[in-house]
Amino acid sequence: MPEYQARQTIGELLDRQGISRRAFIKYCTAMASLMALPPLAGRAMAEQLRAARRPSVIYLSFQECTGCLESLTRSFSPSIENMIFNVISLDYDDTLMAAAGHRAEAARDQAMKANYGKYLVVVDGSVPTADGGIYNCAAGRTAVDILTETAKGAAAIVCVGTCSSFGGIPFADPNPTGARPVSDLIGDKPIINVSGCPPIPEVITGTLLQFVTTGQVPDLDEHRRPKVFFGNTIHDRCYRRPFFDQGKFAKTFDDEGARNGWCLFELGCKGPTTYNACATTKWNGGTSFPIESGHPCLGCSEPGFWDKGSFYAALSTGTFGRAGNLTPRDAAKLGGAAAATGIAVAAGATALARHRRKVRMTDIQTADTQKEE
Amino acid sequence: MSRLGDIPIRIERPDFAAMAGTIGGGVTAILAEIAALLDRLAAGDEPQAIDLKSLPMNPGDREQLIEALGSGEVAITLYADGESTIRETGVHGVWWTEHRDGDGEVTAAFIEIARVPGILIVDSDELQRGAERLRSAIGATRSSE
Amino acid sequence: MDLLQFARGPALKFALIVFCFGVLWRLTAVFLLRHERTLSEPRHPVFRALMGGLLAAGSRSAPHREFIRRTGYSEALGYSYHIGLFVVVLAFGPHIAFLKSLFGVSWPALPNNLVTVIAALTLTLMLAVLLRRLTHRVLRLLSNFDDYFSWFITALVIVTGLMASTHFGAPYEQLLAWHILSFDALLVWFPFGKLMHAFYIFPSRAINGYALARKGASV
Amino acid sequence: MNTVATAGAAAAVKTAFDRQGALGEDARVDRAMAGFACDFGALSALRLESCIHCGMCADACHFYIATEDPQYTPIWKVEPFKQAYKRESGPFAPLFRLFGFKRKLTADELGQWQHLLFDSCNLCGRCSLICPMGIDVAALIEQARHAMFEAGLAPKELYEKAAHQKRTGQPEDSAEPYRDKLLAIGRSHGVDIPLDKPEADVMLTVPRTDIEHYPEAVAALARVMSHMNVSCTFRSDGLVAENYAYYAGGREWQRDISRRLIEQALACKVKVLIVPECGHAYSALRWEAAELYGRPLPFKVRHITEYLAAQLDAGKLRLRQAANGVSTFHDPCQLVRKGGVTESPRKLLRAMGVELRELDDHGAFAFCCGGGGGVLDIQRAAPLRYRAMESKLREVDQTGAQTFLTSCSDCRRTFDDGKRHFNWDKTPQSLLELIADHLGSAQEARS
Repeated sequence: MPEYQARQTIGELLDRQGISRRAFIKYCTAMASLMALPPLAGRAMAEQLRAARRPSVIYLSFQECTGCLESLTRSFSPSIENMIFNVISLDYDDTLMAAAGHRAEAARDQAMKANYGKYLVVVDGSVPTADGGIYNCAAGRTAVDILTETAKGAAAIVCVGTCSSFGGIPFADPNPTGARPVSDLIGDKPIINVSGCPPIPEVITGTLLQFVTTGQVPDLDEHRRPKVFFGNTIHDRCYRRPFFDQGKFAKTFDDEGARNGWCLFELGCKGPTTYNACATTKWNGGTSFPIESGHPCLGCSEPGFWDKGSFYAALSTGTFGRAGNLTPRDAAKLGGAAAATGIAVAAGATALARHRRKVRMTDIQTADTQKEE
Repeated sequence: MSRLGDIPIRIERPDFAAMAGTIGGGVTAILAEIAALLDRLAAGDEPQAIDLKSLPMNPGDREQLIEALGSGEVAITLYADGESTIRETGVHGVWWTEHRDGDGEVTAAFIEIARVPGILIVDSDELQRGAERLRSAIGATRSSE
Repeated sequence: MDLLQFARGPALKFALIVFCFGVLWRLTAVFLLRHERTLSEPRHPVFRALMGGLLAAGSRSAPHREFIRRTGYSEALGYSYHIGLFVVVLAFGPHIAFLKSLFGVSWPALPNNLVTVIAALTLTLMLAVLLRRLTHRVLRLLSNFDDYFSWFITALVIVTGLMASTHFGAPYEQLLAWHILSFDALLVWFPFGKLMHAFYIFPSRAINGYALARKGASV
Repeated sequence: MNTVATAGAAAAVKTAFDRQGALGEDARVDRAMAGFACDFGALSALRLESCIHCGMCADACHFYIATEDPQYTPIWKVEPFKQAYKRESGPFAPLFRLFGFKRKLTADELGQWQHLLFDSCNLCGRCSLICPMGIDVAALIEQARHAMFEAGLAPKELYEKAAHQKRTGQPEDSAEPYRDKLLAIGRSHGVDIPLDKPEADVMLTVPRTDIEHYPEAVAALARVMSHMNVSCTFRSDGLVAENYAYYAGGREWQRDISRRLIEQALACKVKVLIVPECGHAYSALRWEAAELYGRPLPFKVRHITEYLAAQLDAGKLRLRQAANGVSTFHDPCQLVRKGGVTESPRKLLRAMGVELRELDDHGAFAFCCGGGGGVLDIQRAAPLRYRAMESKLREVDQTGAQTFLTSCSDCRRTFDDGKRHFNWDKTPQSLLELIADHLGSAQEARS
């Protein structure tokens, strides 16, 4: 990595690339809007960023599908992502980097050495721990190994996607690879989870940007997600919320309610318990989000989202067993069996009561007879 | 890359126009807030803005809001990494700003309550850099003479 | 497994099992006790006595005119909070979705805001009911743990439900978890306390009404 | 009874109670609980299970209304037995016993309930009518009395009368036997008393109250029957209509006392057994005798007003117009509310052209006179009984009626007693006597 780049401020780099201050303010304004900051705060943010130095970023991919990286790079607003590569110095990403094999590994070593204690680690994918971690290896080393080593000199770890944040799909029952989220394995570093399957690209860049701007870990929720993006539920911000409030629900995917754009709660929407920015930031450059295209929220940015019963069963219904939801047939079986047992026990209790009654009546009669004699 | 709008698909949407003012009907509330912010600006406070993207508004609401504010005397186009438009509304000091990226997608949209939209103001660094650039241009001319 | 998962998974399952088991136990045990034969000559034939039973099942829903002056207040209070409870339980969308998952049938919901207001009113009325139980000399004497606990658990379900629907005080999924957990607790308690009156009310009226009507006594 | 202890203060201010037998304390409680549990059937269980502690039954009870003392809440009167039920035969009884949820009462505590079950309950059943769950509270109290009797905890007056009646057929000793008294009444009132006929259509009985206090009512009964030319007879061995064991709660004694009448009725092959003007006798014979006897009775049991109303319809009873001004009528609980004999007395009054002005609370909703259920015979209950009857007397006054009628001699005696206590200006009169005084001529009766 060329020395001069690391010492440069972002402003200097932008100037060199001919990106004007107004263009950068525009970008920061958009980011501020995403972070629910006042739009005018974008100007202050731009000034701060221009004065900041680009941090070195090491991007580690483990047990993942690359969807998160796709999300980040295949955005409809490439200029924002172009921008992000001006703001950070992506020194290692085995998917994106041109180098391969030992050269690629050498790039990681070099970035770590040069920025020890200051670099940012981005993790994509869960970490398999079963059978010695053999289910995910690169350059002959297990993911656990690579993660532990890289994390040592990190200023912070950003987990991109639900897999690295909470385990995600590999973590789903029965979890054959013993997949774990990063937070289970690294205890001594600040961890920021940017969950979602995949996360919204603007949320990924926004989180990185915020870290670069302030040099600090942002306010996190109980699942270590940045509150600015994960502070509200989908339901809180959903444009179909008024229909929920009016008690108007689509009952199937093709009924009148569905066509009228009514609330998808009864079709299993997890919006009320899912914290993410989909409803406001939307996807594909602000085009739409799942609910807008008529599909309930799956709750992909929540821990264990794969193991919370059917995607298509309402939140207020029961979940039974593995990914199963209570159905009338289950309920009848369950209730029937319980009721039958209840009847049996009652018969026993009554028989006992009758028996006791008989015994006591006999006792009393005997006593009476004795008295009369 | 083709724009999403170019793909010939039909999107079934609820009749938002009919719903306007009945649900999500925050238009009145937004107008009231703008009025309050104008008062504060006149009293010497900092300029403020209302983010249009974070408000759960439907297109019907949006049209109502545009209609209520009307159109004014100034329209500015900013060519900085995509076109941005800044229009003064019928109310002086109320600016409707839309930033677009290189693909023409809206990246930020807000109503700014300010004497002049902040992004237009050139800062001291830029003035200095401009001056330096001119001087170096003069120097180049002179040396070439 | 988070709290919500626990509440709507194993806890709900357990609660439903205990509920069905307990309700049937309690009903059957009463039914299986000795049935006394009536040998006296009835005043009215069986059919008329049965009609008397049916009449009592319905007519005791309103006090006899003669008693209204003394019991009107309790009746009105009792009625209003029961109606509130029914509306909240049966007309709230998410509840309907739950009932549909149990019984396979559903019906239109009332607006949530309306249900929320009704729930708040119902809670207020229940507080009035509690206050009356605590201050009325007869009720204070009669009341036992069952009365207070059944009140408490019902009120708890309403309070947590209100908090969940208004997102008050904690993240929604936690409030929802507490709401479902308190409902689970109510289901478990149901067969063992006075909440069973939901099952007893009509049989009790009808059977007693029948016994009275066959004598020609007033129902 | 202004010093009646509220249940809360029961430990501090104890009311006196009576005991029978020499049972130990534990045995007494055990017997009470067993007695209650033994009585238990599905219907009673349903009644106890259904109670929601709403307290409305208090608002039907004249003892509560008069005193506002919560211990007189009808359902509270069976509280110890509710607990016993939960321990002994309720659905969760095994659990209750296993975990000791319900402790046993002491005999002393149980004794406190004697006041509630006997002194302050007329078994009038008004509470059974108010209960929103439809519970027949009076039936439960009757059952609790059985348990109290089993435990030897009945009030002494009721116990002694019951014992006497079981032994001799009449509830107390009298200078001359009731049989002789009956004949003497016939002689002094100039009516023929049909006695001990080997066969008849109708068997007559007589309230002990009438024999002792209202001989003219006895004469009226004989006169009315003879007017209708009905083949009827009194039986020396089955004269007394009342059943004191019914009051006292002695189930087996009640059966024995009823059996005496049933056997006499069977002996003379009657079609109808007439219960004279006595409410509880009606309940005991009409609704409980067959059950205790063990099989349906081959004859009908009818109250005298019921019987006379039927005879009126059949044209056998002819009545003259009575000019006794505006009248009001007290509905005896056992006959009207609990027995359904509501229309008959009114029909008879109409036939005599009596202008009836109803009480505020009448028919099924009438208040008890306060003497029912044996309360009239319990000495210590008198002060409470007077308090409870005050509003009844006021209701009677409010009608402005000149004549105050009833068709139960115990109600009549209660009102007479109240009249003396309160210096009341009205005299309760017997409907039967009014009828006997207004019989149409034999000519009219036949035509």
